[in-house]
Amino acid sequence: MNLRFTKEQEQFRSDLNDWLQDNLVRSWIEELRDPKNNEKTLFDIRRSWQGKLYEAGYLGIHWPRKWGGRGLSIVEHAIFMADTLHAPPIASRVGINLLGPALIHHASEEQRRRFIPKMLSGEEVWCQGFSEPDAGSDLAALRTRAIPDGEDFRLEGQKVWTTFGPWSDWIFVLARTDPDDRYGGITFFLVPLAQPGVEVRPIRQITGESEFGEVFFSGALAKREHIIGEIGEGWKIAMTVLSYERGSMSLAHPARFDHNLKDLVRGVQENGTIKRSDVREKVGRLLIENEVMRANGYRTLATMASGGAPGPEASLEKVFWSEYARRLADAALDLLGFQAQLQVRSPGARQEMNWGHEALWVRAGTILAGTSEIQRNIIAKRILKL
Amino acid sequence: MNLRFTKEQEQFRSDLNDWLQDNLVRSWIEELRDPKNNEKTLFDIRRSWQGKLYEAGYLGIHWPRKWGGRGLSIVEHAIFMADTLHAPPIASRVGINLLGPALIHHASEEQRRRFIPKMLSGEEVWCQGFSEPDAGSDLAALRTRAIPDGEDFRLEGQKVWTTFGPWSDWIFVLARTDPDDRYGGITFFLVPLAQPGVEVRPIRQITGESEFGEVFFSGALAKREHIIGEIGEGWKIAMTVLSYERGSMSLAHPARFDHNLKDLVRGVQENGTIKRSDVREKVGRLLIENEVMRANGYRTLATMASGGAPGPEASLEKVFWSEYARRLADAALDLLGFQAQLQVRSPGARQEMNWGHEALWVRAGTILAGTSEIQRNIIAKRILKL
Amino acid sequence: MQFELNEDNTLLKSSTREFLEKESPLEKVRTVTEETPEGFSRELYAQLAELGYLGLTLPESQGGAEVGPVGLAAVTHEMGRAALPGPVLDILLGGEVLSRLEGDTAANLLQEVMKGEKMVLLAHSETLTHPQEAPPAVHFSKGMIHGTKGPVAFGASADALLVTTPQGLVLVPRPGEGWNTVSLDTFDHTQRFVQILLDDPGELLSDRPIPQEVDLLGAVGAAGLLLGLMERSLELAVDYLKERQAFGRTIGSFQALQHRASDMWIKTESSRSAVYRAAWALEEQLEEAPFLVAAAKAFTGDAAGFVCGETIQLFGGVGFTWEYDPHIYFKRVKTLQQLYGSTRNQLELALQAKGI
Amino acid sequence: MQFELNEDNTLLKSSTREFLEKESPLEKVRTVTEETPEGFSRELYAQLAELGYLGLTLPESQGGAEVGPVGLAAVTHEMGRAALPGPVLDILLGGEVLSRLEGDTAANLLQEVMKGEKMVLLAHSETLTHPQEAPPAVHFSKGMIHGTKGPVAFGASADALLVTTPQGLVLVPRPGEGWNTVSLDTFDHTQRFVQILLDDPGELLSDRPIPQEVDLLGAVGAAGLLLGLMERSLELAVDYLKERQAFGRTIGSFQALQHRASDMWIKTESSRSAVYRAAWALEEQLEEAPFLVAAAKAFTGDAAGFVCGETIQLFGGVGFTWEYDPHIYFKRVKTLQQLYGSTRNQLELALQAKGI
Repeated sequence: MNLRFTKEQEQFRSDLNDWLQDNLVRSWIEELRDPKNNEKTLFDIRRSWQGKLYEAGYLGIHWPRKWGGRGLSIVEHAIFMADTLHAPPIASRVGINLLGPALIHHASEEQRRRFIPKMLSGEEVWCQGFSEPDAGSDLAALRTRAIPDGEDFRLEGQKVWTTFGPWSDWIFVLARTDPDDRYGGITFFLVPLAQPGVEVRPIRQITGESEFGEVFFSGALAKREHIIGEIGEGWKIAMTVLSYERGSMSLAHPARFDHNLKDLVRGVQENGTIKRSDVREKVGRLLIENEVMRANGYRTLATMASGGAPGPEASLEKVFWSEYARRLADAALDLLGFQAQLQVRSPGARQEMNWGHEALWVRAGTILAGTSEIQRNIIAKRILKL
Repeated sequence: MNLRFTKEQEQFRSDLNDWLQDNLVRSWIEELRDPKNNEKTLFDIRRSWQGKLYEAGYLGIHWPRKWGGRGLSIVEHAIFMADTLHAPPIASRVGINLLGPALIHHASEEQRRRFIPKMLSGEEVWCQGFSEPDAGSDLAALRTRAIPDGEDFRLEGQKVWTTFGPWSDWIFVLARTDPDDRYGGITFFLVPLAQPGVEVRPIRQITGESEFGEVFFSGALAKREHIIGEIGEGWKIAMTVLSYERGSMSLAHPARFDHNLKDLVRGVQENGTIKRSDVREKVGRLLIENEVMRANGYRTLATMASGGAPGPEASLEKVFWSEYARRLADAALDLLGFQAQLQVRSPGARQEMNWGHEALWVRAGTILAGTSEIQRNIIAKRILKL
Repeated sequence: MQFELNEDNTLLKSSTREFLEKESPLEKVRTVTEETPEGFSRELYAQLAELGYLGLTLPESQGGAEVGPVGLAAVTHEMGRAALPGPVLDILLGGEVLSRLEGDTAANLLQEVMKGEKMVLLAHSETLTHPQEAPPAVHFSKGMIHGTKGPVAFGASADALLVTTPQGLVLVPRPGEGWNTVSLDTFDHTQRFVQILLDDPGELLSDRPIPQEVDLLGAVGAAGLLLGLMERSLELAVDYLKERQAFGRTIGSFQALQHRASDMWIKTESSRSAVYRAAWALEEQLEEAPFLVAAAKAFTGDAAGFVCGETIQLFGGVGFTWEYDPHIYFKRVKTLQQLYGSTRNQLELALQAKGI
Repeated sequence: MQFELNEDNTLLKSSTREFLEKESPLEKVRTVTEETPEGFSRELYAQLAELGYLGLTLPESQGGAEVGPVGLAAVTHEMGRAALPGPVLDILLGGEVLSRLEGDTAANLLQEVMKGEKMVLLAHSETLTHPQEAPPAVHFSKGMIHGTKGPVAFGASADALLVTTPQGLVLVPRPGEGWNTVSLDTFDHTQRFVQILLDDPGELLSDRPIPQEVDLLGAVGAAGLLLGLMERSLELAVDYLKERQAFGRTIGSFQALQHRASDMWIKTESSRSAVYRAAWALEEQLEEAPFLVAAAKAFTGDAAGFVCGETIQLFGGVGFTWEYDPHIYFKRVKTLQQLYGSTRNQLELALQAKGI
């Protein structure tokens, strides 16, 4: 057993943190607090931050060098995700996390050269086009159709939960090239948003923000040359790309909760209740649960580092962090009182933690990217063989 | 809204408690603590206590006078169950609770005259013969067969969870008169245990006691004259009798938990932790949950008293009390420390509460008489129509 | 024994529902909470006054409807179902305080409150962090009140405040230039919390603290709101389970979701039992009433949090959208858990009521 | 990074499993716990001594196997799976204390302990109720020890006790007439707890308290036991779900039970991560080790309680019978939650380790 990073990984980590010292001027929460910022300016901040990271070689850390990556392992990528928590999220996060692996493992040489560099640099921002109103947990029920039109295809249908696209340039889409073949009839297209037959609408979330959107296709052009893999391979590709990011958040989640816990502890110290044994028990449980989450994360990374591939075990981490996040936010509302309900820009709000947002945002964690129910189905069927 | 008992009901209650003053010499837990007692003597105590209750007219309180009952309502019966908590349980409890209603509502005049008085007096002790090893939650899967033999029938099969019968005289049995008709092929028999072809074996529970047993039938005689209702009506009768006792424990459960809570509170006062805010919060939650349980109980009784019949709502009370009992016992182990693990006869054990037994017994509550899972199915299907 | 409401309260409850369904459907609730600065409809509150809701529990001798705690619970139960925005319960409690005070000022003000001509709210809380021992933040001397109160729900809309001070209860009319407020923006967009910086003339109405009966009425009213919010949320969830399709079947046919819904129903029905029993005990002035009221508020707060949170979960992705309704009930519940005696405070009150 | 055990510990773990499956199958566990007064097998413990288990973690210089905390966790993990009865962990901890003491008495005794010739147990606890400030119940003066200790697990079987007193650690050999004990009968029939009334000659071995490393080893060992108990219990549950039929299908096909089993698996695997990470940190003497050990013991205690309790539930009626096995794991877990630092104590230790 050895849960230490290698010397090289430690070196990577300290280099990264030196670089952040010099380059990260304001933390993301500071940007959020700044009343001068709006959704547009915040997006520009994300985009330019992505550019900086790209130049410094911090994007595609675990991708092959020849495709613009750094050729390191998922461990370095996980370290990066954990240590850049307070930095702005990159603009093309979904593109890089989901499309990247698809391009690397399933695209043609030409497609890789065309799309990867601009995606990494942020010059082209990508959004995801998998889910549909009637195809959420049951993704294979998707109905968006790709109708042959000469060499190419025309898209008809609707996608939802696309990371909101007014500032996106491209979308990668799963669409039906065969309505009768549930899995084999799905194809993976790359489609530019700036064209007739594409309409993008924001979806307002219960937090009041609009990070997600809907995309409506009515005869939009999907070029054959922009199909990833073969026609009918879309489902296979989509399922595999979802697995390439395993472990990338294994350190970031507990690190994020460390930050939240630190603010919670400071809060109960400030309001003088830290000596109450009920407060101590609640905080104690939250502390150790996060530490267990970190242990699971180290284990995932260690397994991958020693060549193993975590399969459905990833469901464990998803259920654990998303349901923990709910317990933590609810505890903060209980222990910090009214203050914890305040939005980040409100007078009296805590400066380091956006609890008012967190209390609502955590409700998405158990739903998005496979609900807790779906995760438990996966564990029961694939691991316990029930 | 009015959750008060009537004057008559209050009178009944005070008469009952006066009577208990004069007639209940030792509480059941005192009997259990007494090392001179064993399973046999304890059973004799239950039997003679039942006799006393019978003479005083406290059995079949809510049954018609003409069948040896007292002709009062379920409310008086519920009051009786709550106020006699500390008395020995009667010997023929299952017989009176389950068979009684079957006799009253489905038996012939002659059968009633033959069986009811001796059942009430305790002269004949009854045990239940519904469940089978492969027919628990799925009761209709029962396979015990009643094979025609002239006028009568011969039983072949096995029953479990019969209230342990070395001291029982009769068993009421659901058996198949038609193997092919899942529901319509079940008939309700009354069978004497003291006959060839009947073997009774105790089932040892995780508590170490043996209140339950198994009964094996190999050619035992089941007389036609002892069939309740018609051949093939067994399932219908069994399902209805299960409903006649609704509400009878609606006050007894919270009263029982009052007693347990009182001991828990006394315990944390004695060990000096009652001032700890974590202890206060835990005890506070348990207190209010029991009070909500009582509110549900009053509501059930009020609904029945004003002519309504609680249907699947009974599942609510079953889930609530049985899962609450687990939380309470676990909390006692946590808050009272080692002392709570001690068996009632062990030195150092608490005198008024048998926590060592409770910590295990509560595990049966969520299983017997319809598991928590079955209860939730019933609520989802019959109430929410899912 | 009878659990059903008596005729009067049954009528009161059904007429309240009809009124709110007609005058304050959820679309209207969305409009006033999302698009108006005050966060509630003045017109609707004028109607509520006209119909006597703002004097619901006040003695007939003072012009009130003299409805008891059971009727109050029945009304707030409906207001919760409708997710009615605004300080209706706070107005009622302000009236309850005024009705217990000597003197013409209080008496005259009370009449204006019931008529809906003036909105008078209690300003009690003085901390944004967790309640703890702290020096009083407001003082009254020489006819002037100084200091900061808050959070006060919808305080900016008040025509006068009943401010608790170490010197007693002080009436502070809205200054000509309006209140000096700091608006506190919480995750619950249906609320309008403010801190109020007081440096104004006031009138000492009483040197006694707010009577316990008022707190008990507040807790019963809040428990009724919570019951209504979770009851309606559960209805939305069950309807959705029956209509939404996945994997070729309605999602309501999945046992895991059936059991979740069963738990939600168990908590909702248990809350119903607890709320009305507590209200009835208070109405009958039973000795155990304070304990039962604390139990009802604490239990319904937790129960409603579970029910309305799981409704979002059962809706899946759309449950996280502003467009669908579950978040409205969830936010209101999360806010109410902390008000009118937070769950944690009610637990302590329950223990003390039991002499523990 | 590597989570798998190294070769030595892998071998140690698998050989421990083979040995226990052969020498202490569950039928044997049942016989010794149900039918022998001591509640464990002297013969088996002699074998354990022979194989070096009673000196597992002790330095080679003292004749031990010098296995680190990770190896200890791997061994207790297997002992938990086997539900091995008796004070094996207590013997190990007694040895750990002896090995840290000066002088021949301790050194010689330690050799006898490792050889299995003498059973030396710690007698620390002095209260049956919840740990709290209380005057010490045992005193040592003029070579004599007076007072009452307990509960001591399997104390009646001890050849000598290491008794904590305000004066220091006192060695008390078993008196000729045997210990003066009161046996404490708990719901866990696999235990043999006693109170010991001391009025005997003893020898002061040290004036220092029991070193923290010993407590940490105890917590890691106990966490390993809990992990093994819940792991085996989960296996029983999953097998039963696959074989038991109801309503014409295996009950494992019901989604509600599938999700229950998933939760049990999540807690079991998370415990595995936590236990081995904590053991590794202790082995590497990382600064965070005390925190991680406290976290591991507290988490596995709760997790195992859930897993073993739900195993009974999933078995249904037969899960409540003595004949079926689930209760054996459940009882052991419920007992272990309170020992080697109860969940509540470990939570407090975790906070203190974090400086909170």
